[in-house]
Amino acid sequence: MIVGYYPGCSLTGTGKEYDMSLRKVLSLLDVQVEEINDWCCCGATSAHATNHLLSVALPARNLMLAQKQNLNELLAPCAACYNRLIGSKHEISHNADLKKKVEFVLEEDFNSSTEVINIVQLLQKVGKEKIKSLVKVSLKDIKVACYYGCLLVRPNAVTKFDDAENPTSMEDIISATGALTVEWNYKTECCGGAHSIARKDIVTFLSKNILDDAKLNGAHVIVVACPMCHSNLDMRQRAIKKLYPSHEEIPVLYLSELIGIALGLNGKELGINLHFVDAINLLQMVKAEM
Amino acid sequence: MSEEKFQPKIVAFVCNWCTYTGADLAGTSRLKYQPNVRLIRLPCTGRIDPVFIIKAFEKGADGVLVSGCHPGDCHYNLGNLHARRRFILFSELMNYVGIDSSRLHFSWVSASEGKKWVDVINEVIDTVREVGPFKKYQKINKEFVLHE
Amino acid sequence: MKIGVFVCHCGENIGKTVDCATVAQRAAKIPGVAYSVDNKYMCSDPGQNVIKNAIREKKLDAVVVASCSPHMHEKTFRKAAADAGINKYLCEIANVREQCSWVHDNIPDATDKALDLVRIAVEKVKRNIPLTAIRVPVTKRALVIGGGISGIQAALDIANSGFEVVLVEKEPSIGGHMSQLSETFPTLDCSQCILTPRMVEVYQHPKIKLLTYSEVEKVEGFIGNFTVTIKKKARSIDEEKCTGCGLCIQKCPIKKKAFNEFEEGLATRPAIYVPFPQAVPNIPVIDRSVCTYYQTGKCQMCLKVCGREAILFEQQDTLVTEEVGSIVIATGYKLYSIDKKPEDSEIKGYGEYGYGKYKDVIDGLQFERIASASGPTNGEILRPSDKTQPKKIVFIQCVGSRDEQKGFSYCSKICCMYTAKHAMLYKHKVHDGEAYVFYMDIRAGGKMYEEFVRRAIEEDGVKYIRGRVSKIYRQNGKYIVKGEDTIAGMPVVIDADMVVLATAMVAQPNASKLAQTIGVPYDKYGFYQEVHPKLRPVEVSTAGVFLAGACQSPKDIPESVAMASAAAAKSLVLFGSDYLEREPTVAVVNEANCAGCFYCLKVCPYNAIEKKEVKNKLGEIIDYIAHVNAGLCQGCGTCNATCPSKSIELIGFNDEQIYAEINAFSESFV
Amino acid sequence: MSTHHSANTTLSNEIFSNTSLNVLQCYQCGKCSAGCPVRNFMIDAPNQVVRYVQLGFDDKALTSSTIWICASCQTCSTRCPQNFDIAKFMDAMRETALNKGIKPSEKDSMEFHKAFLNQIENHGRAYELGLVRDYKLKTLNLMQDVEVAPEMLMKGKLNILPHNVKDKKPVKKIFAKSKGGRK
Amino acid sequence: MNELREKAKELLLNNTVKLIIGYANGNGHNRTYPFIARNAADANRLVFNEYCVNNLAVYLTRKEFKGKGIIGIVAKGCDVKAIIQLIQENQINKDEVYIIGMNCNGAVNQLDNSFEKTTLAQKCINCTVRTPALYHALIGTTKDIEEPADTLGEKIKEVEKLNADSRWDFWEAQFEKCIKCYACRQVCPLCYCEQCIVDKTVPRWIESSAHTRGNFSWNIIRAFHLSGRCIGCGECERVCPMDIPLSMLNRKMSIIAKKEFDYSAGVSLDSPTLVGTYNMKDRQDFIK
Repeated sequence: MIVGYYPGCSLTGTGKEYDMSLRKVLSLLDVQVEEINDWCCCGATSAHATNHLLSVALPARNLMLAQKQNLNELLAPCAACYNRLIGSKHEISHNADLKKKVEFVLEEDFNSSTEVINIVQLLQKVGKEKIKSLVKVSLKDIKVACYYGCLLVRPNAVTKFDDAENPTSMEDIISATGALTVEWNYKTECCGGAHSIARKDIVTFLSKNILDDAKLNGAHVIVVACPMCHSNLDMRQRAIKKLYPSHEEIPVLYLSELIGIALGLNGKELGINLHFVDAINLLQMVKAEM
Repeated sequence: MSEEKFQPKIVAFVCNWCTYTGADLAGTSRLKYQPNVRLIRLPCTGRIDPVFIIKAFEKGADGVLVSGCHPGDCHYNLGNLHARRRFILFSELMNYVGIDSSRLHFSWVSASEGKKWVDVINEVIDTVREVGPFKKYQKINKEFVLHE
Repeated sequence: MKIGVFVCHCGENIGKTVDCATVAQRAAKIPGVAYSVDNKYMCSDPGQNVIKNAIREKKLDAVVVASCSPHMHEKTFRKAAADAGINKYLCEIANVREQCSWVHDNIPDATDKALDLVRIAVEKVKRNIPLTAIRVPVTKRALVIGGGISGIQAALDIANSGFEVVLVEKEPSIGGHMSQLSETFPTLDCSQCILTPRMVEVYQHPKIKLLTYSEVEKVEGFIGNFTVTIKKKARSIDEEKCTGCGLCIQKCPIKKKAFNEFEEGLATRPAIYVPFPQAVPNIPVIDRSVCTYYQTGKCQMCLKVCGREAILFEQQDTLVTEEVGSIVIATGYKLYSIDKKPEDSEIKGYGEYGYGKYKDVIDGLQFERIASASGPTNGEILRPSDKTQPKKIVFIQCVGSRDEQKGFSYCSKICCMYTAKHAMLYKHKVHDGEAYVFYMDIRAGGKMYEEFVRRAIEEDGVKYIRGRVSKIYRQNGKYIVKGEDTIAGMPVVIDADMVVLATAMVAQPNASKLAQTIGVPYDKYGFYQEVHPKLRPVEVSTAGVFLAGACQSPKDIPESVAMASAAAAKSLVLFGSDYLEREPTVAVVNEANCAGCFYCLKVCPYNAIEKKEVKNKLGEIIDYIAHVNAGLCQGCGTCNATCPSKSIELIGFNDEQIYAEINAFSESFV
Repeated sequence: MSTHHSANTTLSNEIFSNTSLNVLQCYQCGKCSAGCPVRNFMIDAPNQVVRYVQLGFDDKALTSSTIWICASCQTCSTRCPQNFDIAKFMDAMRETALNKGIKPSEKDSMEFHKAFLNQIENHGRAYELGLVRDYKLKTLNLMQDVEVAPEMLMKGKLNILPHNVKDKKPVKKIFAKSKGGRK
Repeated sequence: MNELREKAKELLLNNTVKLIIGYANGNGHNRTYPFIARNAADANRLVFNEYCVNNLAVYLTRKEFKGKGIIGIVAKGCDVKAIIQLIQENQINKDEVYIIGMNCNGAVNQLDNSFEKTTLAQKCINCTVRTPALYHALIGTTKDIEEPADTLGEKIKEVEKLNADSRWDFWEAQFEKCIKCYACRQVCPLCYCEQCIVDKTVPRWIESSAHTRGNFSWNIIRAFHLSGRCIGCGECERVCPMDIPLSMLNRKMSIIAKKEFDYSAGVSLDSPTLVGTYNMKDRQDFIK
């Protein structure tokens, strides 16, 4: 299987372990990724919070690049990028006026038929059975809280991905590794991604609620599919600990990292050593190497 | 606006039970639509003969709308289903001889769809306005009058 | 032919946008129009007298009234015309209100259109011929579909007037949702106590034929003369032999397996069961989907204990036909079920409330069962998950109602009242408990209704919070309810023990199927459509069919009962005469031209076309041509449109009339 | 979706013509506010901001900090019973406020967005260190994130040099033309 | 030839049939004409060859034959399709017709005045009924024949490719030619109405004078009335003195019937007629 790849800015910086682990895992799963040549930033929240046209035009440019590379499917591992790409495509196709404006900005006709998919959708296409057949390390002793955040499932009319209130597709994929998943309440609650830098207080508060609920429901680890969620949930645990000294840390892994462990990759290969919250204990639980 | 907008002439053949009642409901609800349409009330879409449509064009219509009950809702149970089959054949034939879906329209509007009636009729009027007066038919009409 | 045109102003309704005087003046110039006049209110007595006098004085042959929709006043004006001595079918209506003045703003445009509509009607009426209504006999017998409180009331009213009633109920017992309720607002009297005597009365009534566990399969015919096919589902019981002793139920080994519909899943029942102790008839039914015998071929315990050998494992569904003159539809409602999103439905469900996931998040009918003295907890308020008494309970209104995104945009009308009742019952039973109600508006229009809600708030201390709840989740054994008090402008979080959702009343899932069987229009929600929202609220466009209760829209018990009596009264009006007059708009064959291809026969929905023999002088059959049975013809005209040579025509809407209407159109735009 | 709109106040008209959002669709049930994850950081609840626009208190709405505290998580839109897209409404409010030159009460958020877009305009991709530098200079939040920044650098998570797209022109052009198109 | 004559003689002599509608040779030219054989002598004049292009089924609905006992008919596969359609439409009783089915190797169009120059008739291209689908006796054998390309299908596709205005212009130019001689109707086995709609005067739906407007409605309505019924014998086009490509209309309607309803006229006695039946799943994407 060949799939287009739009890493987005985060995967080249704060989320580089996501990129590392994803490329390794996908190659084990016989998925070839073809990166879009000279892609640019999708504009993220900053664009769509302040300039609507810009927020549609930037993703549109990337979609056109993908189209020119004849990519049928485009993987956007970052949930924020995924949301911007698929959202822009939806808006353009449902609003002729906007389409004209975007074409004016891009100076070309917008005719991209490339389908944007997220990492969970890609793994669904690979198939649970395939993952299961390649598992080298059973994760049966760990309990996972799957965190979807806002941008994978919302707005549901656009992403058409899973149930907006109680998504279960990530749990389904993870079951292939033998790991148990927990029922919890904050699967789709926002971590405050957009405020990551400007309003640390908000992010700290939201992240703490998410972390606490996962622990309360018995999770050993939180699994995410978004570098923004990851940096909030992983990095912010220090700040949380400062405010609430009793806070006990819980490791936060990318979905690709968790699957990577199951497929026998070690912690370093997956970039788990780059996290702020130590995942050594977790790796020991399944007798995996750091 | 300086130039006069073209006011198309639309004839609508509608069934008494669904579309006519739906159009009544649009009135009862005080919804507004463009006045370019004249309704001819028939008991059922099953009563609508393609010759009506041709005659309407002959008499100067720029567009024709045929509207009745949704399948399953027919007051006479099956009238609209027989009509639907007839309309498939006739609309294809008309399209083939050059009267396409911009002039010949079909819709299902139920008795409770006053809003839909308004949307449909406005859409029909706008579409016909866009393609302009039916000059081609008017030409053979005119020649006919001279001929007589 | 001398035609009179009468243009109605309908007060301001037409006159505001249509220049009626101009229309009348210009109509006078239409060839054939001998008299033309406008009037403030044509339908009023003085207005009708204008028509009658003109007919007499000007010796008019036909009239056109430009007024409201023919569906409103065609009858009125036809009668006025007939009173003045012309055939009533020589009166046509130009609909210049619903389809002109009310939908257009521009006076010149509306006036032009009104004149066109008059011209079209004039051209038609010129070609109308005097007709005589067709008389058909009336079968003085009614079918009532649905045995809830509405169906019961309608059946009793008709039967007590001396006419036979066939009452069809799809469940094993009559009683409907009312039999599930605990107490009823605003009087708090026990639902079962007031309902059961009515149920028994139905059962014992000599004029009522009760068919439970049965469904209507097919309806043929027309007003006064319906033939109804009813499927009696196999109960697996010989109804004649069964005494209702209940021994079989006690001995059934499937004690606690089957989903108990009556208890809304809060309890279980055996495979052979009666839905509830007061069931009418008190005859059990075997649920074949769970019965051991049907699943494995073994057991037959019920048969062994039955002293009367009333168990019939081999019983089959049977079809019975009934001849009736009127049909009352009283099929009621269902509650919006939100645990699982139905396939092929646009309902999204409320994942954020966790209904179906959390046992203690329940709907209104489940709370009724919990509060009911005969319910699974014997009336004690206990939460389903662990049978403990909830100390903090949250009620949420408008779940599925007034919600375009996840439910329906309409208001379910009764939830404000039953929620107040629920909260009140809770407070009466759990004195130290706290009850919260999240509401958007309190709609308590009804006798003693507002007073009832105020009592809940002021005397029983139920805390009303204005705002919708966004999310419910479980944490530390509590249900965290996140809401917003929009009056205070403050978020509200309540750690409740139990949550009751006032879910929407929705149409029965198969409502549209029954509608299509009978030929009843329904709205986009599946509720049956009345002919006129104000003046003909229990009639539907199919004559002889009437509506009662919540199948038409959400309504409470008193409204349902009132509507049922109204539907019964409508049936009785029908039964008041031996014959019915039917519109004479039927098809006739031009026998000289008919080539006998019988495409008309193929398309006729009523099998009204017969093959008529053509004989030569020797009496030998030489050909067949089409013939219309006027008793069966309903006047759809499909035959007319199908006939290639137009040798069959629909009286009242014949080719000549329609041609004239199209022709009038062309003149109008010249 | 309703196409009819008659709130007839300046801002509601502007929002309707730019986004086809009809603020009159909101019937003030408060479900948006009830589910908003950042409700506790707001003075005005989201439904109240909509209410201000419904009533024509445009300034009160545009100067409310709520529009900047909104995290764009779309929980509100997902659950709104009236299908009113509140998240989109908040986007429109922010864009309108900026266009009208109203100083955001949440200055820091604005500065972050500016710094972020600046990075993309100049480099085509986000470049965190530059972003953080620009942002801190603007906001003088110099000590923020001191506990993680050095380690991020060490872990290679903050790039010292900006990532550049090879061809910067197209992206610059998109910025230039989008700004033009906004007016 | 002898086989046909022998069979005809046998049928007439043992009174199986009252008469036989067939073909006989014309005067000296390569031409046949319809011929009624009433006795053994007549039977000897019957012929069947590639010049037997006429569809004789049109005679079956004639008043003088109808109800007068069993009529024999010499019929090609395509003619039998018309007979099947007529039986389905109650125009002939299937027990009152005796079909002498002819295995057919194609008929020819006679093109010039001397009737010498010939090509295979359009209706014979891609023929699927060279052996009739229904017969009481079957005569002759089929052999491989050379078929030219289906130019009719191509012509239809070309018109379909035009825009609506150009399609209109094409047909306007065709219908303009019509002189309302009604030869098309006369020769059509399925135009059996007692009174054709064009002859109806109250109301006059179709103007009968030969003018484009009336011609337009006449030809359209005729094509519509034949949709799902026309079996494609092409007789109307053959006899049209003004060379209006009527087959382009009728074939188009057959293509639609096939595409929309998987229906072909005159194929079997058991299949329901196209008009007169419905399916809940009939297409309605063109209905708003």
